[in-house]
Amino acid sequence: MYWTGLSPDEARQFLANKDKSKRDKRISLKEAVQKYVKDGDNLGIAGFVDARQPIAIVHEIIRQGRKDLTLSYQSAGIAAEYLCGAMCLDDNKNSIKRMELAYLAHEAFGISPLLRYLTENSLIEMEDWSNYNMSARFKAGAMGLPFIPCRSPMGSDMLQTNRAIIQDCPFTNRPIMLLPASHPNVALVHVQEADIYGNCRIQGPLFTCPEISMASAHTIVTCDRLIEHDDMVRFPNRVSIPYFSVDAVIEVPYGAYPGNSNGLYYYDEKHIPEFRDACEKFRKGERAPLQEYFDNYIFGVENTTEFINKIPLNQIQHVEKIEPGIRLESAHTVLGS
Amino acid sequence: MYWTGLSPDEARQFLANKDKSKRDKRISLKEAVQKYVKDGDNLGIAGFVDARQPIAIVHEIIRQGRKDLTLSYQSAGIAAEYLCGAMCLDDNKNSIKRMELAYLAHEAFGISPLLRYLTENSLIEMEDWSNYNMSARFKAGAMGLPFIPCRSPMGSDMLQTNRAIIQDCPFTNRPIMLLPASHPNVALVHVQEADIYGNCRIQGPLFTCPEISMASAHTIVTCDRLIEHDDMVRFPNRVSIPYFSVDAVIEVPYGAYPGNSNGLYYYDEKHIPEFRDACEKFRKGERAPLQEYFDNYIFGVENTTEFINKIPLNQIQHVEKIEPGIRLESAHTVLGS
Amino acid sequence: MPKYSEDFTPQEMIVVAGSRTLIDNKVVFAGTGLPMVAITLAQLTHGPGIVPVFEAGAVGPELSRGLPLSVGGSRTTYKANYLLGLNSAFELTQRGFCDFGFIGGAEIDPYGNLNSTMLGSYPDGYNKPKVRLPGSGGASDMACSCERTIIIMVHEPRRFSEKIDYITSPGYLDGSPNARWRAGMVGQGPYRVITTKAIMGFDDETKRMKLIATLPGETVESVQEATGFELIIPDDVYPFEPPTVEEIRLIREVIDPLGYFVKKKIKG
Amino acid sequence: MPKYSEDFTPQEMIVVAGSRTLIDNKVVFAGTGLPMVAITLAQLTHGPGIVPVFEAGAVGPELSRGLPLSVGGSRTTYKANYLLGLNSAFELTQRGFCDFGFIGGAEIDPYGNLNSTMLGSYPDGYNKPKVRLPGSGGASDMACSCERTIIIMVHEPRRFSEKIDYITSPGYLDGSPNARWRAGMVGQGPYRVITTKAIMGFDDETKRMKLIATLPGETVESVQEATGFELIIPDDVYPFEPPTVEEIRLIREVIDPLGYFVKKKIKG
Repeated sequence: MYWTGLSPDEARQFLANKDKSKRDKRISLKEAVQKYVKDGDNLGIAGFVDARQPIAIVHEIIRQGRKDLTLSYQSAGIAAEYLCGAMCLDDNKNSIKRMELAYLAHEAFGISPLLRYLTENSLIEMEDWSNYNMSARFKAGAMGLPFIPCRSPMGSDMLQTNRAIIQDCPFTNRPIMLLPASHPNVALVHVQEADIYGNCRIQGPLFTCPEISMASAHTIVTCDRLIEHDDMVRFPNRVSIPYFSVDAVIEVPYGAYPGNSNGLYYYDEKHIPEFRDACEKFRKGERAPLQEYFDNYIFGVENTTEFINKIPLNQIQHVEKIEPGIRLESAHTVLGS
Repeated sequence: MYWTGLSPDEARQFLANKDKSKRDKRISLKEAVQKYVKDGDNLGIAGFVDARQPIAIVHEIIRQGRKDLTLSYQSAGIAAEYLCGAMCLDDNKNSIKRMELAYLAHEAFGISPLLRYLTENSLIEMEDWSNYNMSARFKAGAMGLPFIPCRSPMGSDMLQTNRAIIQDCPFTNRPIMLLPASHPNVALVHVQEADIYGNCRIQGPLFTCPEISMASAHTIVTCDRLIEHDDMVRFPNRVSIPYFSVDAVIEVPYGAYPGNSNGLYYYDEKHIPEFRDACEKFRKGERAPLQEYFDNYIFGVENTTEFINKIPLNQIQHVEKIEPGIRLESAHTVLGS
Repeated sequence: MPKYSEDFTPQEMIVVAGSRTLIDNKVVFAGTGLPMVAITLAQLTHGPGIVPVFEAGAVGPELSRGLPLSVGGSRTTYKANYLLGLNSAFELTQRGFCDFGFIGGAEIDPYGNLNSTMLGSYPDGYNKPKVRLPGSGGASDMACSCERTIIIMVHEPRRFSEKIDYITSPGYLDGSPNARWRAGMVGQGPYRVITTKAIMGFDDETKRMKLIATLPGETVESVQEATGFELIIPDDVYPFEPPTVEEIRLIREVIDPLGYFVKKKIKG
Repeated sequence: MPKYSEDFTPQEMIVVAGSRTLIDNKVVFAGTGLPMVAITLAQLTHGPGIVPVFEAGAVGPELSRGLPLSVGGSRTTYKANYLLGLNSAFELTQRGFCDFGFIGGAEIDPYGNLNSTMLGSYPDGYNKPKVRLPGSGGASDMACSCERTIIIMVHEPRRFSEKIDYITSPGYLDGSPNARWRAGMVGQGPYRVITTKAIMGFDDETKRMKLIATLPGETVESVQEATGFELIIPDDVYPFEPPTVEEIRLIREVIDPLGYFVKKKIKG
């Protein structure tokens, strides 16, 4: 048995020794990535397909360059595709060594061209799981358990190459599957609202964000808006991630763009295909569009504000406007600077 | 290995065959208890110590009389004490065969006299667990797993007589404890707010209420107030128990009195000791006060409204008034009749 | 007597067949794509009480804000009756709350096993697939733990294969008695396979795929010809009732007007 | 130079000693009763950054609305930073988020093992206990999985026993090397035992209880006399600083004015 990221005993030890005090954790995204994301790290990528993925964080990682990463997630979309793209363009600057995943594609927007490119050319190591498996592996990590049982996908070929173990249940004598915990080095999480201590309030599906954060050694959170602590704790039942699970919190409006941030902006149905088409062209041998995309939107800007500035204003207004009838639910005061 | 309540495979089968449609589940408490609570059942008792315990449901069970019950809970207070009292007074009408528990007492209000009486006289079968164990056993049931691993209380004498199993973790080779799932026949749950379909919104600690409900074959819910369905689903992230886990929903204001219902009323610091003192006297050989308590407050009334009518109004007003600065958080419309 | 549509695409036909297969008041775990369209169509026709569940966390939302582009998108959450995350959705399923799961795949075998992981040799060629597919997502979990599953496929010989390259989502495995139970699964397995050409089920004994109905324009022979293994052909195969004008109108005008999942043209 | 109180009860002394043992900015899982009082006192004095966790679900609430009568009551939830249920609280603990657990028991042995389940013969007499106690509650979970535990006890010879009737909350078990690790626990075990007479710790080698400080009015001899087993008495035992006037005022006037947990009189 091998562990990627931290082993359960290492993860416990690390957290036991960690400062869990309630303190202001604001820092720049640049510093956060410098401080917490290292070459060779296992990164837990939060969000689900193209929704609430940590796009701002991933763009910053790509700008700084990180190598030999392991990416762990259930279903990812553009966040993982961006990292694949960076590797395709220059694997001396950015590279993925391994993915532990259930799915990489974009649902209505199509398959992931660069997953095809990288795997069909044997450039990365894969470990396939189901969505529930990856979610439960993070959950086991968050619960401080070395493994968690699961009833799917027993009978699947996935089990031939992943680390799941089948044993007979000592209570029922029927076979059951045991999933090893996942403890990434760093969780990358985008939420709608956070306070300066790192408490996060997620609206809409939680995906596996709380579990990924609590399982990981470190967590970087970007939020569409920072709110007053008192507005956060006025609704304690709505705190999705507790502050002591978070190391750095950065206000990054549109930090999940061009994906969906429930209650704030919908998928950009123009920009996602624009990026995906460049990836598809790369897969088919045409490098320039992907290079141009990265030069324009990632390497050519300093941060997410500059990225968003390159998107036509009416396109941004459109994704805000079509976010379908759901607005963030709770009263709040946006934190002044 | 033996199971109390349903075995994991029986519980799955039962739920698979069950009608999970979204329909009006209002029914009288009397009918709900008649329909769902049978002699010999394993009852999952929600709440925690004297907070949000299903007092109204338990009073109705006692009025109707049920025998050979198994009570399953993490930490209980008055709900279990009432059932013990009914057994002490007439075990031909009400009786407890067994308890699977972590704690029965009243914290600041003192120990449970009738737990002492029944156990020290060998009148009930006990299976001791920790709070986390019982909560995790319900959780395993709610998750559809036959067992869940746990790291406490390894090394405790509890494991000599309960059904936990210790095995070596196949991933780390360190010993780990496996807890068998608990699937009660009926979950007894009190919440602040529900809609007519059974969706529940809990404020304050959830205790183990969602897990107990989802693990059980049936769930009876009482709520301090029924609210409009639209007010419930306006805040989907705040639904604590989904409607399809609930069989019967009954509006019973003060359904957790004399205990605490977060946001609505605090512990009645007069009435709880009044009841507990009668129990303590019974333990010491004086039967009359307990008989009088039951005749007055349970057998002598038809329902919770009549019970509350016997409490001085200023005492009720007091427990509402001292509920410390916390009021139910969300806008709602109370459902008309 | 309903008016039948005289102009519909194979994908629209699939959606209609999927919709009609669903039973009112059942809980249906929705895979991404055509299943979402079929559920919405059923809700708008014979199944207003159908309760959709989405793997990203939403239970029982109203699907009245436009077709979700993703099972995790905002449109799956409007007026949801429960809304946590992936673990909660799959735990509910594992517990038994989901009557049907509605999934797809790239390849299927006679026992209803599905591949959505890779084409090529496995496990030897795992790190050098011929074609890498997106991966399981939640489909394999649905296939194992929903009480029954409904499978939606494009009907091509290469997709219907006696032996598939990789079992992502288990059906009846090798078809041996109680194979699913012995493997540790809790759900009962595939119920229907709905394709661009036919409705199929599974033989109670052998667990091999059997033809139930042919879609408009198809015959028993044309279906068998498009299937890479031998189908069981019972005596009572019947022609499936064509889509009605109203069903097609709902798909085109109400549910997927932009053609995200129901493309105007389809290969095969 | 602080003014010392000249009028305090043994329970008040325990609370003060407990409070002073806590370190600012640490996460402290609070058992019911005196631990809640000690945490509140610490927050009001040297430890405003202490983060209380309650097993019923609340993390980091403000304890400014009156002393909680229960670890599940409303007063534990005001402005909490996280609020789910028992599973979440214990999962956080098992994961490693809780620096200290603060628990009590009816009996303790030299290795810090605690009994809060029953007096009598076990397992034989499990169904006929001499005295049935309330049961573990969450204490055994805290004892196993908080990084360190602080134990609060009434100091009587019968409660300090070489062999206790039942181990509810494990300390160092039999004291053998790595006994906790070998048993599968993750926390490091008991840190301090605070009683009405003394502050004690554990010997690094033998894991047996050792005296650290005597409380006001006590001597090494009086403490040993009240202890049903032999304590390790190092050379550097010191007299504990008495409660200050301010500490006693806070307990009586601010934290527990009605004397729920800090009784005015105490036996033993």
